[in-house]
Amino acid sequence: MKKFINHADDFLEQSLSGLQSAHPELLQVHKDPFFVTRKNINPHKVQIISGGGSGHEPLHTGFIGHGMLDIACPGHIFTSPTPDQMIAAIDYCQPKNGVLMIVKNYSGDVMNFEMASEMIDTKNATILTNDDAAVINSSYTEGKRGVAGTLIVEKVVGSLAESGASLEECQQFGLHANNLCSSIGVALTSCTIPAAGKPTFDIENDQIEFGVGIHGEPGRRREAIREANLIVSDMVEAIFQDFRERDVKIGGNSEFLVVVNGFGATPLSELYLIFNSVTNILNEKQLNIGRSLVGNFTTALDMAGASVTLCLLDDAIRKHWDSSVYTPSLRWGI
Amino acid sequence: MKKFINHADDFLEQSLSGLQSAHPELLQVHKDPFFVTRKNINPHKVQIISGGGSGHEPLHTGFIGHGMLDIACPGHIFTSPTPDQMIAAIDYCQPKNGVLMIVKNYSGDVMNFEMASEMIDTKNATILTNDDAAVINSSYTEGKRGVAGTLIVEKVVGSLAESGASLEECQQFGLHANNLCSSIGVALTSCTIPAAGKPTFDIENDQIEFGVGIHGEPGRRREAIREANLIVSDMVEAIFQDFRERDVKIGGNSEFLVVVNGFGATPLSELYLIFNSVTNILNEKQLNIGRSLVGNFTTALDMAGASVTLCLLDDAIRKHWDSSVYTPSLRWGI
Amino acid sequence: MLIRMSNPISFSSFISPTLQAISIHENEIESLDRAIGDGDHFINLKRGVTAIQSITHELDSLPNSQQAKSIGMKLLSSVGGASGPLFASFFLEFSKHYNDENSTLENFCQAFTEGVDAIKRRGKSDVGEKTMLDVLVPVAELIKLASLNKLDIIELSQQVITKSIECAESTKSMLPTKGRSTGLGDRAIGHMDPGAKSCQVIICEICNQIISRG
Amino acid sequence: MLIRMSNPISFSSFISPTLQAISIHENEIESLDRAIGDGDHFINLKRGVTAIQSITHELDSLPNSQQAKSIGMKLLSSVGGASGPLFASFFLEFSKHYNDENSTLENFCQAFTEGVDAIKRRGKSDVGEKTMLDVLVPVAELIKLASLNKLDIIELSQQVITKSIECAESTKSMLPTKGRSTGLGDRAIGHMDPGAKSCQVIICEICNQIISRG
Ligand SMILES: Nc1ncnc2c1ncn2[C@@H]1O[C@H](COP(=O)(O)OP(=O)(O)O)[C@@H](O)[C@H]1O
Ligand SMILES: Nc1ncnc2c1ncn2[C@@H]1O[C@H](COP(=O)(O)OP(=O)(O)O)[C@@H](O)[C@H]1O
Ligand SMILES: [Mg+2]
Ligand SMILES: [Mg+2]
Ligand SMILES: [Mg+2]
Ligand SMILES: [Mg+2]
Repeated sequence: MKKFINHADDFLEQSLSGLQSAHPELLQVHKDPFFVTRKNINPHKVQIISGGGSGHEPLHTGFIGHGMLDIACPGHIFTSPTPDQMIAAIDYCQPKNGVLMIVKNYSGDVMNFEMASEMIDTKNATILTNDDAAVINSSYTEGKRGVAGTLIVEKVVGSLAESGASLEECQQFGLHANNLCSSIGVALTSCTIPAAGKPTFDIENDQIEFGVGIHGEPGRRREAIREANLIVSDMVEAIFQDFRERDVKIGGNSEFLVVVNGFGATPLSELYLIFNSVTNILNEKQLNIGRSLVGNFTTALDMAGASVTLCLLDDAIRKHWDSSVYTPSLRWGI
Repeated sequence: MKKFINHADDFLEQSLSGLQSAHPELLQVHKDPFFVTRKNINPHKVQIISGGGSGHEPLHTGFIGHGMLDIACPGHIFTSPTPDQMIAAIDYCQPKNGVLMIVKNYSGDVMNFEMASEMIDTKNATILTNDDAAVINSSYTEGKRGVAGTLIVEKVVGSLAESGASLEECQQFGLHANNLCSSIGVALTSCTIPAAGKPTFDIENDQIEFGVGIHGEPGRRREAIREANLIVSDMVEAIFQDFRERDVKIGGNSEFLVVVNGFGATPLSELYLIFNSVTNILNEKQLNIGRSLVGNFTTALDMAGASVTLCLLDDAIRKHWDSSVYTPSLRWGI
Repeated sequence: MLIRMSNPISFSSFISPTLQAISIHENEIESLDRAIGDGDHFINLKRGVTAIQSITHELDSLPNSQQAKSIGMKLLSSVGGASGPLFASFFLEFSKHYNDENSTLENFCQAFTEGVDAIKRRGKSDVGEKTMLDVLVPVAELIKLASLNKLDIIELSQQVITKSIECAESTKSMLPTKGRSTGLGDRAIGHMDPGAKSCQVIICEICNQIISRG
Repeated sequence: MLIRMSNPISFSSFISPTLQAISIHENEIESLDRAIGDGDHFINLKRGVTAIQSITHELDSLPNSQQAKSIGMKLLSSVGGASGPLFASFFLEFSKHYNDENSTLENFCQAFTEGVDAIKRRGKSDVGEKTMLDVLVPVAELIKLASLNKLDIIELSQQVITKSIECAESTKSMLPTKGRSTGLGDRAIGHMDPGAKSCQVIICEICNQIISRG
């Protein structure tokens, strides 16, 4: 394992310190316990809090700021944050109109946020994001995982909250957006957790993991690498399958927000190539791309691979996606 | 080699098509020969053209747009573009007030741009960027390489050109900015050129290449990996050494723009950790960080590693760095 | 966590041996979570036990019920992941039911069962789902039976060791339906659940301590 | 590029053999540029020669001077990198000095030397800097001498083969001062220059063609 690191133990702290010094005008990093808030807190708006294991940067700390998150609680690498982090953060922000927790659907995250939710006095509500089409929802799973669609939810709910909407309105809108998102990822290589020091999984030189999770969890199948167009075609198919199963209606005029997200070690040029494949496939189906985002937004440390997310656009989602945002890693209109 | 790719031969074309579909409002990709222009061309401002081998994305195609580049000519991966690309692009844009070529100082880029410059009728001038502190300038080298400092030059000159400055003014300002930049890179792993299919260099599991170039060219030395703080300290030292040798005066009130740039496969969290080291080192020297940028901006395909660039800020550079910019990969104020 | 009825052993005396025991199994636990999870279970657990170890002195002066509560809170704020709130829920619930004045095997057994039930509630899960519960639930049942039969504590400890090993082993053939390995489906078969393994290691160590302390 | 004075061979007849020859040396050329450059020299070269091959038919109908010009333009727009403008400059300059009407060895030799000088000017470089010039300049000198001594073309070809191999070899011990390997300094010593190697391969192939065509 080769990384820019001093000791595995202080990695998170030092990385957060760097985030702080790079964005002093935007955010404030707090330590012991770790949480990150906006530099200028507005306790009168619904506070949007997210968090989860670290290693997915810029998710979530890189999305703090006007039009998106108020608080992020980073856990250790790939490990959910603990309730005391959420409690301390909420205590610091003193929300007057409630707290909305945006939580990726992983047992750890769910349980830790749940315990925080039970332990605070502030009115709160939760959105569990579960856009990963890879793991099929059935009586044998506890539901799908939350992946790159989460940032779409954070963006559009963040925008709505900025406009002064209530906790219930924000929660409803977030659930609605989450429902219209579907994602699937493919890994070419494993990631390596600094504290573990070795790759999370072994993968042959000519194999890919189709449907991989953002922690390097196994997906649907291990298969031989093929031309990008063929891989992407399977990815888009899996997403449409998911939409069909969940009765999300796609019609001739459907317009999508397409996110091509790198897992960390995949060059931007390859992400654009993937985006090109997606464009061609959607064009063939006579579906439209209304908005797009290509880059590393929900990563898995140094994993090579990428995910595709489609979010069906309606007027509200389009409007709140387009609204101005000013965070370390998403910025427009300001 | 595992990559999202169809065939090595059509990689560039398909990746550029993806760039086009992702940013239709910003830019126009032209093929045969390849060049990328702004969507809305303003032939009355000085046209800022850059280019070079592909594989460093977002440099340069991701920096086309208001406040930065007008044209980028992408070559094959790590191979300078050919003069016919520059000639066709300039012909397409019909500049009324000259063309400024921002060229990274590599023999290939220099010679190809030089031939284009000789073959066009339009008034033109060139800035060779050479911010890489790794290769020491002496009678035995043909000068230092241009690396991540190039994007600073492109940003500030782009801003000046937007304000209606003349070709000479733009060239002067670009040379000035280039002179105040110094960079150094470190590689943890090699990159792999798709067409070659194997890593450009071999490196042991516990070694780093100090002073690596953005094509995986060897740097100053191969050495054992150490704590990030120690590596970064050597990097900053090399930069200050370079400033001293070039008589760039650093004083107690000096303020820097610091760019921590990932080479492609290094997670954002590690880049922030590097930024934290730089912050601590500069603080100890009682030097100030006025502006910063952390992310993947001048990459070397899928190389793990990072570079640090310091640019000494003066009022003009600060102003033109801060001015609004709207490109695929740098955007603020708009 | 098994204690002698007459002269209750302070829970805190098990902390260092527990840390040693899990450290011995570092590779095994870590590679199980790498195989069917995200690879961090050992690190999470170690962070938790180390955090508890750092407050051993404070714990020493507390009655066992209060120790369990402090241990729960410490686990809650130090472990994270899925196992953190689960382990924490166990100890927090245990502490509510443990009676320092009347530390009988019956009472211990009831507190233990309540703790395990808290895990079920928090995890919305039960036996057969390839989790730590596949060790904890059978062990709870075994000691309940033993407390009814008034079994000798040494004898019981030996039975618990056998049972927990057998139960951890049994998770190999199970299909996961809770936690991160659910995505694996069939591919998880053949791998023991990391949480089941770590619970087994801790339980065995405590039993061995009880046996050797006599 | 060496031609018989009496009955000039069309340059285009060397294209396919050249492509074959460099392909045979793919691994060697590629790994040299990986060792002291950026690994693309073979790819660049192959792209160029393939582009020329695709216009063989057009070339066939042109006199050699015009062929050289078309080859130069094609190389300019297809190779890129450092070697593209250098190779292109050679052919463009060569074409200006080559006299189709009077295709003597003297004229060929002058055109060749002018081409090599164009590379020097474009690359701001000269012999001894570990580049293609370390093969091209000595070869130019050798044929100049041969043209003065009225050497037989077959004999000359054999001498050129020996010379170019020796010269490519000689770049191993040189310190690079031009091109991407300059950063390497001492570490480049021991590696042949990729551009020198590819020039040697092409020159040898052309000479062998001349010898075998008799
Ligand atoms: N819902 C659940 N109910 C009971 N146990 C669970 C549940 N989810 C996970 N576990 C246990 O937690 C273990 C994983 O813990 P750990 O690796 O520390 O957390 P994470 O899964 O968040 O990475 C699993 O092996 C399993 O025994
Ligand atoms: N200034 C120069 N003068 C002469 N030859 C040069 C010069 N720079 C580079 N070369 C030659 O070009 C070769 C490299 O070509 P190539 O790999 O195709 O281009 P690049 O160096 O741009 O990747 C070198 O091996 C060397 O022989
Ligand atoms: Mg985890
Ligand atoms: Mg090159
Ligand atoms: Mg785990
Ligand atoms: Mg090269």
